[in-house]
Amino acid sequence: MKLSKEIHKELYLKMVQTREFEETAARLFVEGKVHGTAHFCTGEEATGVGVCSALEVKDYILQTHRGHNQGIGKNMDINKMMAELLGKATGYCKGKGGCMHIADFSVGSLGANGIVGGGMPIATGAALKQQYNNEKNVTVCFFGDGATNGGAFHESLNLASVWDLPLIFVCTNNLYGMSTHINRSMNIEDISIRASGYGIKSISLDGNDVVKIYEETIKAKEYVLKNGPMLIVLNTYRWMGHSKSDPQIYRTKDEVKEWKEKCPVKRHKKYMLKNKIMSAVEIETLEKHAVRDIKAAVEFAENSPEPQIENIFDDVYAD
Amino acid sequence: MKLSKEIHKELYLKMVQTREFEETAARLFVEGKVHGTAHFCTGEEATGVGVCSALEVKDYILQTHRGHNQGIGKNMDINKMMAELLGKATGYCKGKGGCMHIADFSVGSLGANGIVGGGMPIATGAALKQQYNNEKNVTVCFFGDGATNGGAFHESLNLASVWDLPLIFVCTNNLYGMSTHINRSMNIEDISIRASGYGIKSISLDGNDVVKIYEETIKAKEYVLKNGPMLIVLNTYRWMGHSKSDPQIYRTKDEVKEWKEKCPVKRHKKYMLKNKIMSAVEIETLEKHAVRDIKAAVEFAENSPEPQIENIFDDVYAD
Amino acid sequence: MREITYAQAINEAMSEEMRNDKNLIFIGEDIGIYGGAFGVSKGMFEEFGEKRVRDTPISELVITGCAVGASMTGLRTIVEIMFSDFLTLAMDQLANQAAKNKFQFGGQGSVPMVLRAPGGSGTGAAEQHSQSLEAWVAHVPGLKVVIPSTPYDAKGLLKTAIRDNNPVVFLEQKLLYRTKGEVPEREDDYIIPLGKADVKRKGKDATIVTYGRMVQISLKVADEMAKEVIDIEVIDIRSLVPLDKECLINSAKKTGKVLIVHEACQTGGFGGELVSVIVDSDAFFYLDAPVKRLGGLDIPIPYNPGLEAQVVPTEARITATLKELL
Amino acid sequence: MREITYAQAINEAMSEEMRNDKNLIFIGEDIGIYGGAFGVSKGMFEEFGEKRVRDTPISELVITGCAVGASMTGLRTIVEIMFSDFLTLAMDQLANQAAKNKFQFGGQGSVPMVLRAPGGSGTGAAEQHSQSLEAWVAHVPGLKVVIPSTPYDAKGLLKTAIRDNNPVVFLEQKLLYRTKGEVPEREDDYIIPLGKADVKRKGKDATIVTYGRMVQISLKVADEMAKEVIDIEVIDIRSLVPLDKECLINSAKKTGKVLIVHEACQTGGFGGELVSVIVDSDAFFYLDAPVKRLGGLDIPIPYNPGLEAQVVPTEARITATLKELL
Ligand SMILES: Cc1ncc(C[n+]2csc(CCOP(=O)(O)OP(=O)(O)O)c2C)c(N)n1
Ligand SMILES: Cc1ncc(C[n+]2csc(CCOP(=O)(O)OP(=O)(O)O)c2C)c(N)n1
Ligand SMILES: [Mg+2]
Ligand SMILES: [Mg+2]
Repeated sequence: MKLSKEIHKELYLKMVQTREFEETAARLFVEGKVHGTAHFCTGEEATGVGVCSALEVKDYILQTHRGHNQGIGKNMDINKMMAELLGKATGYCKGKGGCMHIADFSVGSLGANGIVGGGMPIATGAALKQQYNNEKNVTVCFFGDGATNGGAFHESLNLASVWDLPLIFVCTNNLYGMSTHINRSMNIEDISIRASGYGIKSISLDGNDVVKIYEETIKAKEYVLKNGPMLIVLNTYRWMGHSKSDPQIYRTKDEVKEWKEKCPVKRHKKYMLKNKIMSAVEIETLEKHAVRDIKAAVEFAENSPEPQIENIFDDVYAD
Repeated sequence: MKLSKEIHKELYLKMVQTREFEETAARLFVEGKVHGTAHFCTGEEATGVGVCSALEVKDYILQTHRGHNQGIGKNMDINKMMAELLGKATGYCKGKGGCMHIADFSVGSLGANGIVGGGMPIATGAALKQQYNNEKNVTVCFFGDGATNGGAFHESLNLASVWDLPLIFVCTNNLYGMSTHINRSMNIEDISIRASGYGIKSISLDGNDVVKIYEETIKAKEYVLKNGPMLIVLNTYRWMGHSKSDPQIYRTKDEVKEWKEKCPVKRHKKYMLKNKIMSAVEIETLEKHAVRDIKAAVEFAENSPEPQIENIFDDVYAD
Repeated sequence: MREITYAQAINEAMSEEMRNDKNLIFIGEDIGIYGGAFGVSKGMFEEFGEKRVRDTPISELVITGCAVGASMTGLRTIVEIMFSDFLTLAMDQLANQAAKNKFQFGGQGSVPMVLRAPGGSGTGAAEQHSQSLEAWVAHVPGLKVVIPSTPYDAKGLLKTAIRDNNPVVFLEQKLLYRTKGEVPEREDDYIIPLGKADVKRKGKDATIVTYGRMVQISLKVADEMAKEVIDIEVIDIRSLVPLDKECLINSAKKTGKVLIVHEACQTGGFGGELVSVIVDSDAFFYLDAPVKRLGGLDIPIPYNPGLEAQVVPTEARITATLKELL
Repeated sequence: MREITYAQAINEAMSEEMRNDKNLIFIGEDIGIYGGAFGVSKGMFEEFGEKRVRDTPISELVITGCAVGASMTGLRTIVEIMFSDFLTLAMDQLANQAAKNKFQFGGQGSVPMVLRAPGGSGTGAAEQHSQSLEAWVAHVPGLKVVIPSTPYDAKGLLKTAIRDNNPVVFLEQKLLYRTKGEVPEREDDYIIPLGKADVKRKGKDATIVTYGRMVQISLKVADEMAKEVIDIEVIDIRSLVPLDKECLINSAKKTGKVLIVHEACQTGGFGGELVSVIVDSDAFFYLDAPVKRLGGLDIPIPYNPGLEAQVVPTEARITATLKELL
């Protein structure tokens, strides 16, 4: 598979946008402009961006609490994402959900989830609907390493397998569930092993290799449409704390440093330069674009109105 | 491993008692002497009897809704079991639980469960307590094939594995969860495969071979005390309907017939005769014992008093 | 009118809606060839096939979540949870996902699903198969909660629930499945709106507000009391959410004496809500006596039939409590 | 007296009990070196080691069930569920096992465990991390339910809960974790019995019955009203199960006017129970006005801080409702 320059451009731009989004959002927290909590995916950009860029609008995704890369990958509107983070009326959830609940049904995102593993059962339903209607589209469900220890994981993979659903389960393994290293939460060499309990295929990939992730997603989509679900494990690392208040005493600075050297953004840049896909100038232009986009998003968000108290009862029930 | 005659006697007697218990109980239902529901294990006698006979009093078991073989195997008092089935004050649960909730802490049974998979999380706690106190005893958790599809299975095997608990998970695979054949509820060749998701050992055995089951349980006990949990799958078949009201249209008469030919009781009898462990006369004596025991149990139960309404609030709370 | 059972009424409601809406599917444990643990779905597998009547593994969490996902993306779903006691395993998908999605996604993603589950004691199924857990779901904004007491209501309410664009928890009553009642011919499509209580018996001396199986018991009590020329009104609220407050309040004003009856254990039960709705309205000033509540005993449901029968409000206890009121 | 925070009080209660009882263990997600999501268990891992302070995988069902099994066989356990919203995933082990075992096993197998979980809104954690679900567990016979409002109560009640031989659901309040209050010196072992309400402020014109975070808010309202020479009694029930009915009833008789306040959404909330307890007692005849209830709005908890603040009873709304009463 040889990716076009356009694709590389898209992947790189989205990764840099994600990086910039997270760093900016973190700053907004420190400045006290955001209340509540948020979970940043810095260091994991390649996962959501690589997977989602390989999808079509009609492919669904279920996002996680750490899913800005997934949203940006699926072409969500960055302005509305940022506005939601700031709790504004123009945000994806009209300020009611915050970044743990961003969703954009118009681009195929069925929502992030505050419950670890909460999206997995829902993904089986979305994929069932696709199968029921003979659609040629698939559902992709994101979740973390920690989520694979919960009952929802088991029940969902099993049901998807029994029903041959067109569903790609994507595990972002960043080695930790909060402070708990996978060595203390499971007893297996590689998370992909878990697929065997359901008789489904799985692969385990370098989660910082956006190109490979993109390629494998394309293949996986074809595969699951024919054969039913599969599991993709993307091995990566979270650079920042679990959430804004994490003192990170459960891991060493060296470990973090080591992983920062494997930066997925830099890696893709190097790859493109080496393979002469884009020039340094072109890349720099993209980076500037990204910075500009995020700046614009913050402006949009900051200038947006707060939700009105009169609307507080909206959307509790559908008509 | 060569089993003593005493052991063989015990295994055989308990199996015949179980067979007799179930057939008698089924009759009592038809006669309208029992209300509610019950799940009979005819055909599966070797599983609970084989496993539990290899245990000591201080080894715990968690029983299933289809667990009379397990209870009799663990030396529960048959009179109290029968009395409970009839809802009498002298029953194990003082008539309050019925046969889905029989328990005898004095012989190490921590109770049957009406929730499929409900005993598994509890088993991890019992095993944790044994480990915490450095006991040389283990916990055995029974459950069915259908239960392996629930979240409790996954979370429990995972936790037990991570904590190296002295816990034997015993799956009685009788091919069906109610009307649903395992081919429609999971997508794997053998249930024992599921152990790989937790990095633990597993074996899959002929569930009608009581001798083998006994031997493997002895070994398993030693193994889990050293190495943490393992999974034993016992492949067998349920002769009767799922519960009293099951018309059994989901399976063929031929299938039932085929399995009846593999009767675990007859098989053990043959084995003993062939290996000259017991004579036909000795065996017949045991069978008579069993019939007498169950008859006595029915008498005990029928002559026992109903629970008193004054005691209805007892045991909701401990002091 | 013809008479059919409560179970048949539910079967008809589902079947008719499935005939009319190709986007409606039905999932649950052993609902297919087995016809459901209580035989409610008999014949549906044969009529609609395995694509639309879907047996599942024993995994209540994903069953419920699967319905959420399918419903959010364009299908409509009916989920059967074999006993409402197993809601304990489905609560996350029901309360944290189905109920909240539309709100937390800023209006995106309605969840038109019906979760059916039988509740109640009386069948000797003991502690883990006999509970009445409607109070849990009625406390979750975003869910609607329905409990029918007759075949007529069951059919009409279920059809409405299926057409509703919200997650509806439809709690059936095990002991009512085989009771019969008048239901219009199949051709006569009728629905009953959610949120309309039904005055099952008019009266002027006191009001019983109740739902589910206790409606029948209350009606019996009312008939008995009528012999003593005491005239009891019996209101079946039919849906807990939305609740027809007006109906309760008006009746309370009329009779001045109200008894709330439900099978669920009394403490923390929905009866408290009903009492409060009445007491915190202008009906308070019409009350001649305290609003009384009679729920089940605050204990798990025991197995022994004699004990089991005493846990829920009995005719005798309802009568006695009414007499205290009068 | 020294002042410590609510979180420290809970930490001290757990630590002291663990020092005194070698059979007491503590399990939950990230309670070890991380010290718990809200830092409540800071230092406990260091003091008691990994054998007694046990981090778990993210699996609320087995965490809870593990406690049930350990407690049934001779240990005592404290379980921390990171947010009470995740009770949705633990309900089966809590409601169908822990709560019912002793009863359904005919008296065998007590379950001396405490399940701690923080509830409540106000931290911007949105729909799935902000609920107040005490009504669910208070409706399950076999469970006890405690919600402390001050550091003093938190410590004294938690120690009692740990020593109790029943499963106790101990619901903490996220927004109170950092509030300070007087607590006796460490050496002064004290406990507070479950089932004793506390009159946090004596008054004679009206009674507010409440619990948890709403106690502090109600006290503020009472202080404000005092300026208008209106004398409000504030009762903190402290434990929902067992409930100190006598205290409520006596206060209602004294003041004749009662307002129930809680943060949980109003419909189906525990407020209905409190109203009913009062109305269905002889206090009814002393009431000068309807017993009023003020709960949270019947909507999920929104993220935006402005909206979030309006969902729960505010000082302004409590004041306004009180004035309606008076
Ligand atoms: C059911 C549930 N349990 C616990 C939490 C609290 N929590 C939020 S994120 C998280 C860690 C999740 O780990 P993982 O799945 O690996 O995702 P990551 O945060 O590493 O991206 C935890 C424990 C939750 N939100 N939901
Ligand atoms: C959580 C839960 N779901 C459904 C049921 C209803 N039910 C009781 S037994 C049973 C089948 C269980 O199958 P399996 O685990 O294979 O055990 P078996 O009955 O075959 O011994 C079902 C579905 C239940 N009791 N609990
Ligand atoms: Mg992780
Ligand atoms: Mg089976």
